[in-house]
Amino acid sequence: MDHTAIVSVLFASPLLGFLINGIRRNHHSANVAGAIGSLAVFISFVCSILLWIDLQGMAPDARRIHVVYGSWMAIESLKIDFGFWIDQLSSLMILIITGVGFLIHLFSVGYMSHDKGVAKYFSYLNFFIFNMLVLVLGDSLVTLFVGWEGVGLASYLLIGFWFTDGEKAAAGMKAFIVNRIGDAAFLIGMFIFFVSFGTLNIQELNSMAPTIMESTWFGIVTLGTLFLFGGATGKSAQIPLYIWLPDAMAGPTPVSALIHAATMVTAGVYMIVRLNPLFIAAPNTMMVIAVIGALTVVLAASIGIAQNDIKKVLAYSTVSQLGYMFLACGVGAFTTAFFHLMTHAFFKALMFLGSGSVIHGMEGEQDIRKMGGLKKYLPWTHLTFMMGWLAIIGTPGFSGFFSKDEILWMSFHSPRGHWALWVLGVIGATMTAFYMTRLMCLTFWGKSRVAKTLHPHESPATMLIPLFVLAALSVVGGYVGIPHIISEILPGHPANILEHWFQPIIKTVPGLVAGDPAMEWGLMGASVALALISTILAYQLYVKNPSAIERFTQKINPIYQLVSKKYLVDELYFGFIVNPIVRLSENLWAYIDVRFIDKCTYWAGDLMKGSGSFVRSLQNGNLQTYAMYIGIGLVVALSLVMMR
Amino acid sequence: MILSTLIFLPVLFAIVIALWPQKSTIRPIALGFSIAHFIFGLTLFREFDPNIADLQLVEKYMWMERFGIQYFLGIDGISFWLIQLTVFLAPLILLASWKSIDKNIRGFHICFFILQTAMLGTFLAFDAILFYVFWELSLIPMYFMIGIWGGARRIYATLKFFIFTMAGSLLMLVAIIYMMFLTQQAFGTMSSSLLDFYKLSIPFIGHEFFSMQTLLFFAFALAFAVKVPLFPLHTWLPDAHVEAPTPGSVVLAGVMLKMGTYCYLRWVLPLFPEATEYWAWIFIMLGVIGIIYGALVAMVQPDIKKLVAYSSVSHMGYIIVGIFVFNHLSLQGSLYQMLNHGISTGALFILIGMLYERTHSREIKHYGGLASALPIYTIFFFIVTFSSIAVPLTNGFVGEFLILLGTYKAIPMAAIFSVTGVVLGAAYMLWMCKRVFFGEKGPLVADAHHPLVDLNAREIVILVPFVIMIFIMGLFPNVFLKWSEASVDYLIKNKANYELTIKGAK
Amino acid sequence: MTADAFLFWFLALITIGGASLVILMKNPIYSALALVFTMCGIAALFVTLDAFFVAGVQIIVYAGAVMVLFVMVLMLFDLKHEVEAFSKGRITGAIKLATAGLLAGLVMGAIFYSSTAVDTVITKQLAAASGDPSKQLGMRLFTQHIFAFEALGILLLVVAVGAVALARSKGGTHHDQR
Amino acid sequence: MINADFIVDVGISHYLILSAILFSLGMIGVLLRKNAIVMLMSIELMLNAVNLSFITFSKYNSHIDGQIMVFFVMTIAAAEAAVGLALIVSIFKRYKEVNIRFFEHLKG
Repeated sequence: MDHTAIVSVLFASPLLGFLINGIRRNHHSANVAGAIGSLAVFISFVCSILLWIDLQGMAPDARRIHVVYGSWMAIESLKIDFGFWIDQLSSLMILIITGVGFLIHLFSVGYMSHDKGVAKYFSYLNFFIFNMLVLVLGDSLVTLFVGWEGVGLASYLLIGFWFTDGEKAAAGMKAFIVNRIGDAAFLIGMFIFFVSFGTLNIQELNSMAPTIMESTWFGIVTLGTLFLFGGATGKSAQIPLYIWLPDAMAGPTPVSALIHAATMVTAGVYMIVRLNPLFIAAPNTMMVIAVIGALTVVLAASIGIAQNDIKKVLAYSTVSQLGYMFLACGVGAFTTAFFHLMTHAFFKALMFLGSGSVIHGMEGEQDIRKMGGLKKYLPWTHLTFMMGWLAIIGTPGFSGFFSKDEILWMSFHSPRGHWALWVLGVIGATMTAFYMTRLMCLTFWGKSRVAKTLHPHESPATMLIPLFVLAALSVVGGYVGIPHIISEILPGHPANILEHWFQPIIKTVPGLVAGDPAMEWGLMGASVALALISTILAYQLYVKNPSAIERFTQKINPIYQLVSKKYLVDELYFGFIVNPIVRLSENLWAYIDVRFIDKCTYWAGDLMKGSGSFVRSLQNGNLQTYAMYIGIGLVVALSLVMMR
Repeated sequence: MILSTLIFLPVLFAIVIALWPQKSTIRPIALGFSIAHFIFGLTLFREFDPNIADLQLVEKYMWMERFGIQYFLGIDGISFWLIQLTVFLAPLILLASWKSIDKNIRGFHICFFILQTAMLGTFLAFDAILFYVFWELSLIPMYFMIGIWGGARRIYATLKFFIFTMAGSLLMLVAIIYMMFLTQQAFGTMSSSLLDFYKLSIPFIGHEFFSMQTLLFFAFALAFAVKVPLFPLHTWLPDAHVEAPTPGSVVLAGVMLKMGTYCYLRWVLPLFPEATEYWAWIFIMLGVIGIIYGALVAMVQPDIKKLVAYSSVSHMGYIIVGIFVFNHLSLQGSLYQMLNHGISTGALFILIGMLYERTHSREIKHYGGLASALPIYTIFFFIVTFSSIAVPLTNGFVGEFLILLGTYKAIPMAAIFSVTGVVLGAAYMLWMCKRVFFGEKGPLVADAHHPLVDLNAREIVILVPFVIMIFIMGLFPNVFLKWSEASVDYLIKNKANYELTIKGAK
Repeated sequence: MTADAFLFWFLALITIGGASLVILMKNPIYSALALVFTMCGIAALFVTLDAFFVAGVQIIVYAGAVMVLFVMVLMLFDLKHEVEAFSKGRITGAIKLATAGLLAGLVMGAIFYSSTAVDTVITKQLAAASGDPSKQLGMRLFTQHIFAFEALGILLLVVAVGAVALARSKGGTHHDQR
Repeated sequence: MINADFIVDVGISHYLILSAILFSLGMIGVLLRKNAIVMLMSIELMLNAVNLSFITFSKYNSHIDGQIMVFFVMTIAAAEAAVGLALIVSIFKRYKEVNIRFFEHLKG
């Protein structure tokens, strides 16, 4: 089949699904809507597989499909096409998106079956998939930006899906506006590149990337990539713009799984990986990315420890894991970043869906303090969730282990790395192990704290099948990127498939040398050991000895409160940025518009009025006064004549 | 004769309506007229040649020999789309006024058609005096529209509107007359033809404010700045919009504001190139301030219509910045943004009008939860909102992107400040949407005695063309940009001594 | 001092004195009488300027007809002695006086300024040049200015009718409610 | 300026200055008197002052048209006096008052 046709179908099917479900949203049942929505994504998934197979058949250096539907904007030197670029990176990305997306659609059929607006829901989901595909496949930064904003829009609509709840609508709004801040930075980044390179085509930009590193802070590439990274902090929820993601959990849980864990939030990472030659050329930007990534890891993980909402924990975990991806990007390990993106997509989608299944079983309850002991009610959910848990805490052999460990190693070993980054990463990993174990303990293990009136029940098959698939992927997903030192001891296993696959398009950091295996083993052992300790600690605290944790939190109550209130970052933002802006605006309106500009015009009017009433007072109706004016006029006229 | 017909057809319509015997059939008749006018406007697509920058379809007759005042019409790529926008909006506006205008229908339609004539004349006139006549003529029907069919404080609003715009344009009249004397000095005979004005070389001394070109430049620029409206002169706009009836608001936002920005391109830039370049920073600065200020103030408005009015200030700021940055991208972007703003803000005002017809309130705090009461309305409102906040693949994105890109190319700082408008734009629109459409049902929405009725067929028919245009313009900007390309290119290339030739003339 | 000069100064004294009394007398009747005095003085001045016919007309029309009319109206109203002859307002009064004074000053200044120029041009030979001024006047009036003369006649007729109509009316332009 | 010559040699200036003084006096009367009838008298005074200058110029320019003008002015003055007095009579009938201060209906 022709590539153009495949790509057309790839795009058309979610778009059609969106339109059909959107227009006929009141006219068919939930199952039909779900079927249409899922089928649309499934078709896209098939197309993605076809494209991937086609790429396989090509020579490694020429693995690319470029489809151009025509020109979008062509003014002067600005030439932007409806062009889509499929190569090793984007083909894998769309496989993840459509694959995980399809599973989540499937899950949604069961999860949303009781909701009134289910057709609307599926139309939004399809709309999201469409935009995500545009984002990933777009061949220029502008097309990428189209998808970038489009997914933000879909996210806005889906977070505020239950809009009758004002808080949920506000969360959607917050997500969109915070994303917009990032988007504004992204726009500026685009402008910088367009003005200095004369193009916005990603491939051309990559080929124009300077080979000499830019050491200044105000170099074009450094500034441009910094602004692009600013965009990524918005979309991928990094410091300082991560605040929207936890609130975004207001949306339906499958949405959180799809958009706010597996796909959309990784767009920033994808973008950086996509533009890796540019980012490599800007060491300062890389440093910023690495530092912000590492700090996000620790900050979000620490907040995650004290959250009681099952989805909030997962949300902070997502922020934290995204931090790892940025850390990887920042130290130049783009392949590893993508690797973690992929494994994270599997296990985090799995855990979100698992939490969805829990919430479904608990009839909407999200507070983990009111759960516990759900293992016996939800056995399958528990089993699959455990796979995700094992993956995320980095149990050797599970997918998360391989990707996270490689990130930690690279952050230590890469020439752009630093031991401090490694330390932060390991602290993050330790905390991750702790709070995820805490989540497991409070939700599935230990004593049941479920309200008597509630009868938790296992979810239907349509919801469990995606869980199984994702669980399987979380377990085996890591084997595409086994680190060298491990593959060496596994006879017959080819070394790091992913790295090999990406080798033609992803540059490595200059100066990267082979590391000392002993060192790598040592660091790996250290991080695994620390994670293990914290896992055991958490298990001890939350299952064996629940009173100890209470005493402990009592003792450090101020700190605990601070952490559970998310370090008051939201309040700080509102107090120091949002509210002052609103107050400023009110004052601007009241003082500049109403009191000043309008007053000025009134003054002008009053001046006219005043002079009018003065002249009017001259017309006092008295004949003699009038005669006097004549006389004065005469005198003045005569004097003027005399003066001459 | 196409242009004359285009301009004066509405006058004919107005006369017919004035004499029409039955009051009940005035609405359909007027609607039919406006559709006919729109279809007639489409003939321009055939007659107009987009590949050349010349002045086309010229009509030139002597009007007052003694002063060289001519009846001189012409069209080029810069005015082409604005004409189309004007005739495109007319039937939709009339349809939107179907229910909302219920007193003195005859008078309203006469006013409306005369307004059409005035606006088209402003866009097409190439003689300074003729232009001035049309420019001022446009005030009068608008004055009546707000003054007769407007809201509670309409007299205040009309006065403010009239005085602001009038004060500005009087300065322009003085400048026009002065320039006519300059033509007499330069060519021996007096002329008010714009093409003759273009040929003048007016002395310019940069650092002196009281040099001739600077003074003339400011006289013109100020008149147009009031109309745009540029930041400190904008306060008439919110009041006029709030008090104006829906059709008045749509015309005001859709077309009349564009008269100001269009005239910058037609009059100020080519006539006073040095002064424009020297003083551009003021306008860019005011434009940027307008973008941010308009957005900030819009954010805290309690009235939906006022919010949209302030958003106009913000959007028009982009256009001004784009014009004064003066490069190809930004100019094309500005032209495009003029159309966008006409479409999206026009649609927003129509939508707000529809809401007002149902609830007779525009206070944001009285609403809430409207999305579940009026689902179809909500869909349309959100599409238009997304166009207004420049989500890609809608028309707004193309315009803002081009302007910002062009601006960054010339003055990076201006672009960086303007970009905050993108964020703030999303903030005020979505915050308003959140308060109006989402959350608990507000007192007006939950009122059981007056259940809200979703859009009827007529209202959907009004909105669908807007939505179609939003997406067509967002997806295929080239189709639109092509028609202004040659003229903009010519304007950029011949910046220092801009002269237009008449098509076919040697 | 020649007789001419003496006559002029004497008449000037009479006219200025009369005019002053006109504006100073509180009782309008006295004002009217002072005005008659002034009119006669002016008529005599006309004589010194060889304008005999006009002097006669002045006596007949002004001192006779017009003044009789004034006095009749005053009698008709039976106005008593007024307490305040002048209208109120000190500042405006001062301005008015200043205006009049300035005007007079300016005119006199103009006359002084230009008197030398005027005197040289003027020949004092009016009578010698053209004979009897009254006859001359009549000739001119009934040839060249005949239209104006007739028009004035009609005007007088209209005025007579109009004055009677006005005086007969109750006054005011609105119907009295009472 | 005021010297023997000025007193003895009476010429055009003397008459004109006299006329100017009379005119000013008339003007003061018009401006300051509150009785409408006296104001009318003052107007007559002003007219007479003007007549005096007409006659003076007529004589010193050897031109008879000045006298013709005076003739016309007198006629008009008589007519004006008649109409003015008739108006005052009419006003007095209605308001019982001839003080100019009472008639300020033209107030803006």
